[in-house]
Amino acid sequence: SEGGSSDGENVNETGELTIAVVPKLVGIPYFNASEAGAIKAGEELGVNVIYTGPTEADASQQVSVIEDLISRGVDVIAVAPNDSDSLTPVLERAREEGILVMDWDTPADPNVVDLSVNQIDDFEFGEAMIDKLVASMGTEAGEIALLTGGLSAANLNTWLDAVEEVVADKYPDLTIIQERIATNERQQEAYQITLDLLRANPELKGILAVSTPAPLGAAQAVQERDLQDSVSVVGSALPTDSGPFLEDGSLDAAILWNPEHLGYLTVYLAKELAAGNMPQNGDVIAGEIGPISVDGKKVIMGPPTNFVADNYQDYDF
Amino acid sequence: MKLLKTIRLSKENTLGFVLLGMFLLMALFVPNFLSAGNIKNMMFQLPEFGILSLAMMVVIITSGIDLSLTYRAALSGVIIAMALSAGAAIPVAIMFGLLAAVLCGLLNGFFIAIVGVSPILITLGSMILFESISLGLTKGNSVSGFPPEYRVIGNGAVGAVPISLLIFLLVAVITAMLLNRTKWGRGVYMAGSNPVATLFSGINTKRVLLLVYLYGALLTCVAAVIMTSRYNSARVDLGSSYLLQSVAAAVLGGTNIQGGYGKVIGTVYAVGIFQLISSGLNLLGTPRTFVSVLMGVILILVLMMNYYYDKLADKKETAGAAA
Amino acid sequence: MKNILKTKELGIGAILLLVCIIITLINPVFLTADNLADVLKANAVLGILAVGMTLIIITGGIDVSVAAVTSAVAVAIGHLMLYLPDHPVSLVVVFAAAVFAGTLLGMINGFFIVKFSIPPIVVTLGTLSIISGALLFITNGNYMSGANFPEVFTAFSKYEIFGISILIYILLFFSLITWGILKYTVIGRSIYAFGGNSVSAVRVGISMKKVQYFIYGYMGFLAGIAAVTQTAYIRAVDPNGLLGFELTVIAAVVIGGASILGGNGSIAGTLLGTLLLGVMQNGLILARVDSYWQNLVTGTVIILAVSYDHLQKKRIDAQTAQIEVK
Amino acid sequence: MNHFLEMRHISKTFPGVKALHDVQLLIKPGEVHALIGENGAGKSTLMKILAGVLQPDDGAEIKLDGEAAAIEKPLDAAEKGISIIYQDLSLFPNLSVAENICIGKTFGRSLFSRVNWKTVRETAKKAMAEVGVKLDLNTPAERLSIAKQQMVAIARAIAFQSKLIVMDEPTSALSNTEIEMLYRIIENLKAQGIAIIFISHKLNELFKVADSFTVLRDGNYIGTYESSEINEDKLIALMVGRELVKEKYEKHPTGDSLLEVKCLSKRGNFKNVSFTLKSGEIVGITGLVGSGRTELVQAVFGLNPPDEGEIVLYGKPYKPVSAEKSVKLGIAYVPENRQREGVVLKQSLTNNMTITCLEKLKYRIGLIDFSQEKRLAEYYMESLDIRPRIPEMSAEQLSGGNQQKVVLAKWMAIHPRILIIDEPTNGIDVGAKSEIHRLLRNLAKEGMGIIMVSSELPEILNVSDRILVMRHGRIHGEFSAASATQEMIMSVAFKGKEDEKAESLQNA
Ligand SMILES: Nc1ncnc2c1ncn2[C@@H]1O[C@H](COP(=O)(O)OP(=O)(O)OP(=O)(O)O)[C@@H](O)[C@H]1O
Ligand SMILES: Nc1ncnc2c1ncn2[C@@H]1O[C@H](COP(=O)(O)OP(=O)(O)OP(=O)(O)O)[C@@H](O)[C@H]1O
Ligand SMILES: [Mg+2]
Ligand SMILES: [Mg+2]
Repeated sequence: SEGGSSDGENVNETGELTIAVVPKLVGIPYFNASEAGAIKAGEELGVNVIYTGPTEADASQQVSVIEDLISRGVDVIAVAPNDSDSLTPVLERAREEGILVMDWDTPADPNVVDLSVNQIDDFEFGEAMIDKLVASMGTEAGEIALLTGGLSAANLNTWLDAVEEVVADKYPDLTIIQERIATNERQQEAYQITLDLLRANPELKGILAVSTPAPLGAAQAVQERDLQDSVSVVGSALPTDSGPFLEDGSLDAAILWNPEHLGYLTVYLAKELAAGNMPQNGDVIAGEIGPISVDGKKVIMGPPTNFVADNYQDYDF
Repeated sequence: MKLLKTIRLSKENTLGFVLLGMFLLMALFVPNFLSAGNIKNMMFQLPEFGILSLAMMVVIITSGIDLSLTYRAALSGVIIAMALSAGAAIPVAIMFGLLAAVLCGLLNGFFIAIVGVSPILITLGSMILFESISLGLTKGNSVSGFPPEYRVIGNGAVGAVPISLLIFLLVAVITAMLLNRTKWGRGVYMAGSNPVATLFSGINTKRVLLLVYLYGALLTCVAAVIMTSRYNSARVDLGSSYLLQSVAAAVLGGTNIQGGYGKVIGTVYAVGIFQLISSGLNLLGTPRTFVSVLMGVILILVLMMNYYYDKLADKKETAGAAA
Repeated sequence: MKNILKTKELGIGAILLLVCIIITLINPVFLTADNLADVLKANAVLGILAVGMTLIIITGGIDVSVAAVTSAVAVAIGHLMLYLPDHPVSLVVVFAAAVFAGTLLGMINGFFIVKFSIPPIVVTLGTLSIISGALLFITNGNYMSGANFPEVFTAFSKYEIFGISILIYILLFFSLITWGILKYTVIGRSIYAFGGNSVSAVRVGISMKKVQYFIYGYMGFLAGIAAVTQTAYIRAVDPNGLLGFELTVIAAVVIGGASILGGNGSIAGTLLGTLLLGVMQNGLILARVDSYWQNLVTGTVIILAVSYDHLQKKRIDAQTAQIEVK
Repeated sequence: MNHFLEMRHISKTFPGVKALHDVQLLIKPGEVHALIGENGAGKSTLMKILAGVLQPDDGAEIKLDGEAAAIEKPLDAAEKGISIIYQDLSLFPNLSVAENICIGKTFGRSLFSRVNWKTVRETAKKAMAEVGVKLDLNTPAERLSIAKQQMVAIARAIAFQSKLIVMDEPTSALSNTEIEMLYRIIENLKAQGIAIIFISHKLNELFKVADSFTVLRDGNYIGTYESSEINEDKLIALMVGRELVKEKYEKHPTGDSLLEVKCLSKRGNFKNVSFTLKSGEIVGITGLVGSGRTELVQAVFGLNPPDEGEIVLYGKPYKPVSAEKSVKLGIAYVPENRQREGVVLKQSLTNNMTITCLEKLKYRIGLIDFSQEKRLAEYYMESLDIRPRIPEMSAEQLSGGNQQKVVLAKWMAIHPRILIIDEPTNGIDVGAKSEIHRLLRNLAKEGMGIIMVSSELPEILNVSDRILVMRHGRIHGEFSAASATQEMIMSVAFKGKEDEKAESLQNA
C-alpha cells in the first residue's frame, strides 16, 4: 500500500476536505488496520485522507511529520501521539494556522485538541484484561507476570497502571513478579522472555501481555512448553494473528477493539468537526461501529471485544 | 599542477553543489516547497540533528564512533526535564543536564582515552547503560511541565530565524574554529591519523581524546536542550532515530571513517541534504519508508561520485605530469 | 607461546564463567540442561550472524546491513512458503531460496565495496537504509503467521535430535564449517592476511576483490540461513523483528575478542561472545532483576568485560615485548 | 648476452610526479646486482613494476630468459620466479611464521583449495633451515624482532623457489652481525644460481656483496657498472650528480651538564644505566638490535617511565612521566620507526611540522595564525631543504629522507636543548645522510646536547663525541670517539664470544 497518502498534488487546490491521520508509526499490523479503516472512510465520505507517520515510534520524527503536514495545508490533523507532551507545541502551531486538531488512539494534551477519539476507557480496558485473566486462571491467588511492548509506551503504561491498581484493590492475593517486563514490541523477544520466565518461575499462573505482538510471543512459549492448562495468557492482540494460539488454549483471550473501526471513526468525526458538528453522546456512526459515548471533547468508541477460540474467525483484522 | 589543484573541487564543494542542485530541483518540482511554512519547518527541524551529527563527526575524526550519542542526549534531556519539573530555574536545570552529559562523556572518555579500549565497544556498552538509567529514572514515562520561557529555546525565533538554528550555526562555527585553529583541534586530526606519532610529538593524546568525548558531551547537552524545549518533554528514546543517521551524515559530509579527516562544512551540507530529502518527500506525500530508501541511495551515489571524480582528477594529473 | 594465543579466548571465557556462576548462585535453575538448551536455541540466529560477521571484522570491515538482509530474506521465504506444498522437498527449496537471496544481497554490498572502494560501513549503512525502507514499504510491517507455512516446515522447526533443537545443530554446523574455512582453506587464511596487512596481501598475490566478494557474499549466505532459523524459531515472519539487531551481532563478535581494526578474531571467541550476551539476557530474568534496571547490568558487564579483555591483552603484549636484561 | 631479466624503456608516471623515465635494468643469472640512487630516485617504484604491483607506462619492455614477459599482477611475478622482499618486509603480523613463509604461492592457486598444514610446516621448516635460523614456526610475526622478521621474509622468497630475489633495503634494521649473516645467506643463494637485486644506501657494504651496480638519479637511468670498474666515491658522484665533500669532524668545546642519568632501571628493558650529557656534546649509543637502547632513550623522553633511578635535568631532579612534559622542558625525540612514530603520513607537511609549537603560533584570541604557521613551515622546508617544497602535500608522498627532515623540522621549531635521535639515517641516501650528519654537528656546535642511537658504526664513530655501548640492557663500555675503533665497539657489544653471538640472535 502507499501508506494511504494522497498523490503529490497541492492539497489545497482540490477544494476537497483533507484530513491527515498520523499514527504512532507506520508499518505495524495494528496501525495498518486503522489505516484501512481511515482510507475506507475517506472513500465513503468523499474526503481526502492522508495517512502518514514516522517509521519508528519516535516522538521527534512524529513532530517533523506534523510540521510537514502543516506546510501542506491540510484541514484536519488527527494524531496518535508517541509522547503527548512533545506534540503540544506543534499542535498549537497547527491550530494557529487554522487547522483542526484531534487525537486518536492515545490522548494528546487536552488543551490543544478540538476533539479526542478514544477507542476505550483506559481504566475499563485494564480492568477487563485482568478480570479475564483471573477468570481464565480460575483462582484469585498466585503469581502473574506483566509483559509490555515497551517500558516507555505511554498508553501501555496507562493500562498496566490500571491493571496494577485493580490487582491491589480487587485481587490482593495476586503477586506480580518482576514489575513490567519489556519485549521491545517483538514477538520473538516476548517468546524468548516468556520461556525464561516459565523456567524461572515454575509457580507462574498467568501472563498479562499488552502491545499486539507480546501476547502472541507469550502464548507461543506456553504452547511450546505444553503449559496451556497451568498458565493462562491474556493480552491485547489482533484476532487473526491470535487464531492459532486461541485454538489450542495457549492464549486464553485476546482483548482489543477493532482498530479498523477506530480509523473509520476518526475520519468520520474529523469530517463532522470540520463541518462544525460536535458529536453527541449516543450517536450511532454509520457502519458497524455502534453508539459512541461522548463526554465534552472526549469520544469513546465503545467497550473492548473479547476474542476467544469461538469467535475469532468472525473478524478479519 | 598547481592550476589543476585549484580547479579540482574538494569533496565538500562537490557536496555543496549537490545540496544546491537538490534545493533547486525541489523548488521547481515540489509544490509548497518554497512556502514560508516549509522553509520554517526545515529551519526548525535541522538544528538538533545537525548538532548531533557534528558531535558524531568529531568522534569519527579520531577514528572512533559514538554509539551512545543519542542515549546520552536523552539522558541529559531527562535530567533537565526532571529538574525543570521539580521547579529548578532554567539555567540550573541546564547545568544539571550538562553535568549528566559530562559525566557520561567522562565515562566514555575514561575507558576509551585512558584505559584505551576501542570506542565502538565502550559506547556500545554505555549506550545500553545510559538508556537504562533514563528508563529507571523515568520509569519509561515522559517528563514534562516546563516553564513557558524554556520552550522559547526550541520554538522561538529572532525575526524569521529560529533561535535553535542560530545555536546550531554558532555550534558549527565554534566547532570549526576549535578543530582548525586550536592545538586541541590539530591534535584531534593528528591523533586520528596516527596516535603514536602524535604522542611522540609531545601531544597528550589521552587528554585530546578525553576532551573529544567531553566536547561531544557538551554538544549532546546542547542538542538535548533544543530537543526537550522543542518537544516540550523528555523521554528515554528522545532522538534515538538520529543515531545511525548522524553517522551517515558525517560520512556523507566527507569525514573519513578511518579518522584523520572531516570538515564541519561537509557535515553541515550533508545534514542539509538529508533535511531536503526528508522535507521534500514529505511534501510530495511520499511514504516515509521511501525517504529511508532514498537516503541510502544518495549516500552511496555521492560516494560513487567522489570515486569517479578522484579517478578523473588522478588521470588528469598523471597526464599533466607525463607531458 | 601457545598459552598466550589461547588467552585471547580465555579472557572472555573467564568472564562468561563468572557470570554463569553468579547467576547459578542466585537461581540454580540456570544450570539445568533445559535452560541451557533454551539459551542456545534463543541465540542461534545471533550466533549464525555473528559467525559470518567474524570473517568481515577479521578483514577490518563491518556490515551493518545484516539484520535488514536477514529480515528481507525471511519475508521472501515467508511468502514463498505460502505456495509450497507440504513435502520434504519444500524444505530444500526454502533453504535454497534463502541462501540464494541472502548471497545475492551480500554480493551487492561486496560490489559497492570492491568496485568503488567505498568504506564498508558506509556501503552497508546505505544498503541498511535501502533494504529496511523498501521492506517496510512492501510489507507494511505485517506479520506472517506460521499457521500458513507447510506442515513440513513446522515439523522441521520442532525437530530435535537427542532432545536438542535442530536450530542449535544448524548453528553448530555452520560454526564448524566457517571454522574449517578459516583454518583450512586458502580463502580463510587470506581473510586473516588481508586483515593483518592488506598491502602485503596484494603483494603476495591475494585478490582483495575476491576476498571481499567472498566475505560479504558469505555473510549474505549465512543471513539466509539465519532467516530460515529465525522463521523456524518464531514460526512467523516479522519484518520489524530484527530492527537494530546488527549492533547486537557486532557486539557478540567484538566481545568475543575480534579486533575491530582487523587481523584478529575467531569463531570460538565469537561463540563465547554470543553466549555471554545470551546468558546475560536469560540470567537477568532468572535472577528477577527489576526490568527498569536490567540494562544497567548488561551495559556495565559489557564495559567491564571489554576493558578487562583489553587490559589482559595489553599485559601480555608488554610481557612479550620485554628484552632480556642480564 | 644471456640476461635472466631485461627491463627496458620503463617509465612510470604518478599524479603529479614522473617517477621513472626510460629506465633499464639488466640482470644476469646468479649475480648480485645493486640498485642504487638517492631517496626518491625510483628504485622501489622500479621494483614494484617488476613485481606486478604497479604497471609501467606504455612502451615498456620486460623480458625473462630472453622472452617477453607480461607481469600484470603480483601472482604473475611469483609464478615467473621473482620474489620481492619489500622495505617494510610485507609480513602479516597476525599470522604465524610458517604461514608468513608459505602464504601466496605455496598455499595453492585457487582460493578454495585446502591448506595442508603439514606441507606448510615442512616447507617453512626447510626454508628457515636454508636461512639458517631456528624459530618457533607458530609464533605470530608481530612477536619477532625486526631481524627475525627479515629472516622470515627471506625464507618466504626461498620457499617460493625464486630465481630472482629483490631485497629492498634489507639491512636498514639489522645490526652488523645480522648483516654478516644476511651476506652469508646471499652467498648461499648465489651459489644456487639465484640472482639477487640488492637495494641499499650503505655503499660501503655493497662492495662486499655486489657484482654489479645500476645507478638511478631522479627517475633517470645513469648507468650499469661492474664492481671491479668502480669505487664508492665514483658511485656517489653518479648518484648525486656532484662530488660530495667529506667533512672531517672537528671537536668543539662542550658546556654545562644538561642531563645526568643515574642508575636508571626498568624491568625487562634496561638496568643500572648511568651517563651524562653536556651541552654541545653528541653522545652515541650503540649496541646490538634488541639491547635496550630505544627503551632507554624513550624512558628519558618520558614514553617509558623507568622503575628506579634518578635523572637530573639542567641541574634539577626530573621525573620523566610524559612526552608532553619533556617537550615543554626542551627535549626532542626523533624515533627510529619513522613511518609509525615519526611522521603522521596522512596529514600535511605543515601539520606535521607545527604540531610541536602550536602555542607559539597563536593570534590575538588564542587561535592559530595560519599565515604565521605557513611562514614557519616554509622557513623550515627551505632551511632543511625538504623537497618538494609544497607545505600542503601529505607526508606519505615524500621520500624517506625528506620525511626524516620533516621530523627534524618539527623539533627544530621548538629549539630544544636536548635532542634524542634514534637511528637517524635509517633508509636514507648518502646525500641526505651527510646533510643530517652536518645538521647534527651544527646543532651541537650551537650548544644543543644530542643523544644519538645508531647501529651503524661508521655513523657512530663519525658523528659522536662519546660512545656508549649497550648489551642486554646495560651499558658495558664507554669510549671517546677519537680513540674508539669499530673492533673495540664490536667486542664490547658482543663480549667477543662466538657462542654469545648466536645466543643473542636467538633471543633478540
Ligand atoms: N603512489 C605514489 N604516488 C605518487 N608518487 C609516488 C608514489 N610512489 C612513489 N612516488 C614518487 O615516485 C618517486 C620515486 O619513489 P621510490 O619510492 O621509487 O623511490 P626510492 O628510490 O625507492 O627511494 P627510497 O630510497 O627513499 O626508498 C618519488 O618521488 C616518490 O615521491
Ligand atoms: N617487529 C616488531 N614490531 C613491533 N615492535 C617490535 C618489533 N620488534 C621489536 N619490537 C619492539 O621494539 C623494542 C625493542 O626492540 P629492538 O630490538 O629494536 O630493541 P632496541 O634495543 O631498542 O634496539 P635498537 O637499539 O636497535 O633500537 C621492544 O619494545 C620490542 O617489543
Ligand atoms: Mg624505496
Ligand atoms: Mg631500537
